[in-house]
Amino acid sequence: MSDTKKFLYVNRKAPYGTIYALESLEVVLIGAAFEQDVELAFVDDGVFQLTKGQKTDGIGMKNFSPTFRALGDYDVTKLYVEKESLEERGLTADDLQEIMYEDEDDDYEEKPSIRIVSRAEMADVMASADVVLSF
Amino acid sequence: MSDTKKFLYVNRKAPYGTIYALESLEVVLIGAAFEQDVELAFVDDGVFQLTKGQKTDGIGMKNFSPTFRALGDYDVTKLYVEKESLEERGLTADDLQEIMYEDEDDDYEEKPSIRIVSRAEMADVMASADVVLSF
Amino acid sequence: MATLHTVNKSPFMTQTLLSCLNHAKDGDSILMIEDGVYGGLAGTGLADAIAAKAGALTICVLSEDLSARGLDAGRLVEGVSAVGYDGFVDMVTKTDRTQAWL
Amino acid sequence: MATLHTVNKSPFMTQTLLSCLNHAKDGDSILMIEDGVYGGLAGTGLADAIAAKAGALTICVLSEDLSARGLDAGRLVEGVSAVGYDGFVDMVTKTDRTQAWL
Amino acid sequence: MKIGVLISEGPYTHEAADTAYNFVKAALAGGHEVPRVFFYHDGVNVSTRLSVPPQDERNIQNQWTALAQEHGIDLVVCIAAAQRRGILDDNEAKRQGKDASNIAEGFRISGLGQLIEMGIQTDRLVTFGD
Amino acid sequence: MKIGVLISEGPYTHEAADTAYNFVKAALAGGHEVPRVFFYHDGVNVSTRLSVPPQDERNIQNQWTALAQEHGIDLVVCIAAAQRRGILDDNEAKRQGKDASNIAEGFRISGLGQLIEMGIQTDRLVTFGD
Repeated sequence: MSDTKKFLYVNRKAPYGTIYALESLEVVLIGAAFEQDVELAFVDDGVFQLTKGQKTDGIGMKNFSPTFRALGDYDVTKLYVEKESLEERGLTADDLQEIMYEDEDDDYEEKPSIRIVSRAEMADVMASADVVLSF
Repeated sequence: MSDTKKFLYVNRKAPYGTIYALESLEVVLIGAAFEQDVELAFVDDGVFQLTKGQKTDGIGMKNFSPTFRALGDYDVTKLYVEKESLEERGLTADDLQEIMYEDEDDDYEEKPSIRIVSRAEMADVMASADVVLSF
Repeated sequence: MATLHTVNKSPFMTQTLLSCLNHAKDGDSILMIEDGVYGGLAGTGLADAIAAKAGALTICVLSEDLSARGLDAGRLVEGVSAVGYDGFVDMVTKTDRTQAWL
Repeated sequence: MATLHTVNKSPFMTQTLLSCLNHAKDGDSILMIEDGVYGGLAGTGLADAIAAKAGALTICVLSEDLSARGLDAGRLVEGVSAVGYDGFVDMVTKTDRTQAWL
Repeated sequence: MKIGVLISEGPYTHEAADTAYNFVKAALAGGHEVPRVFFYHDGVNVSTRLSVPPQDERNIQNQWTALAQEHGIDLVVCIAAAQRRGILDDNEAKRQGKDASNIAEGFRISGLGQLIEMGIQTDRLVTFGD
Repeated sequence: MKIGVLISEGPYTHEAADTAYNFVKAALAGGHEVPRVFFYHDGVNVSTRLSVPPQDERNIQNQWTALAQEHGIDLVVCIAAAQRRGILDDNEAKRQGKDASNIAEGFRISGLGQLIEMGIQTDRLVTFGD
């Protein structure tokens, strides 16, 4: 086994109704310091975590969605979002926030971190992980 | 408003996976002392609470299903079980424990507490309650 | 003698909204709260079923929960409206009982 | 490189088992635990979908959870088998990773 | 109108305690009475005084303690549910031989009868849970 | 084989902590190592020493404390999740200005890095939650 493992964070739950989305993000931020390969998967209601325009004042909770935009600074640049999960919920890629990172291997060009993938491709992402953390 | 209200306990969750079924029963037992009308509804996975032959030694939890058979002693004698919920789960009335009560208005004749009702009848049971407690 | 039904689960993850719709009676109200607000979204596989019930039932979503999730009333199925916590209180007091579908 | 998928939710209440089945790859294993064991029941609307997958996937239920709920292996869909906690451990060690469908 | 409230899930983990809080504030603002809030299941965990949420997050226990003091709301924590989950007041801690208590100001521990009584004495009962 | 375990739900409310306990016992009996169990989300509530379950029920905290002592398992409670939910050790209680702690023997509070480290250092990671 190599020294580097691929950690996959699987997010299947909506934000705010339960704390899993927020506490998943807290693990991702800490985990980023460990120099492992990190990928995030957004499946089922997990895709709702990435919607733009979240305004939480009315429910008195902290809006943590801006944190997703900071992930690039932590070298977390692969956010796989399942196309079928979006479609079933009446969402398109335009409903999601723009999350960019600077590709240090490509002259720091800005590139999108969100990668919309099919269900079959998502299954491949899952099957290629060494450690799967589910939220 | 009369002094007596009809309390309906709606049970929609399976036993053991979560504590709601057990803690619902604890409320029913305490509530029985208040001389209110009490009815229990078993809908969706709630019907699994009443299966016979539960053996919990292997999971290390207490089998609380015998408590249902004691409800008659507390004058809790109306356990409505939804037919459609049973059918969707491949269950029949034969899969449920026998729960009897002595009808003090009918020379203490033993009668079944479980009443299998249709979904439409269950909707009527729900609509006739004064207080609905959901578990 | 009408009931207010509250639904706080996403209909894409659980059967809760469906079970509620199967037991609600004409004249009842449904308020979608918390993750339940996704049940009011147009353009989903459930939208037709909701729209079909929106005449016999009063169906609302809690606007504060909708906003928190980056959605607004323009995304709702026709016949479903958004109300605030004050509207929630009104729905509780103007019906005869509240049943939570947990 | 196979995965063990654990499912701990009733398929009659949530979409979890369905989502798991939609992502599991041929050669993977599924173990139903806790309230998930109801997913192995024969005679339900889901039984055909489970039976159809029981060739490409190894599908098991945790027998201790099954017994707790008053059910036994005779109630399971053909091709689905019951294993104990020791079998659970074997499934974890004989696959390459475990993914919990919570 | 008198509205009773039942909270069945723990703080932060589920939105239930937040929704209930916002609902109770709106009910009071609308001129209704909320004589009692009953905490059951993991809802009892709302009452711990030991929680230390991040500084930029709401403190759910403090919110309830303050609202109850301002409006005279009876915050009742189910004793059976609380014991399972490790929520104790000084009396219970002593009685059970435990060396600490953790219940916050404004909450009191009592029996499930208080839930039934709330159902009898209020005009509506609204449940927030999972 | 080295197996790491993650528990994400609280005791009694969900079966997760029970299933994890039975799984760990079986893994140890099968000759495997379980070097660490990490408690996250409501799982941190397993570690309170103040719980008083009914006498005819299992005591989940005691079960873990005993199993950990017998087999040298490192029971780690996430500090961030614990603070939100009111789980403190003596040091944290002092640091946060709280007048009591409630963590049980055999559990230690530490950071999320311990979860990542467990993922790196074990051969398998098994999660029990909701």
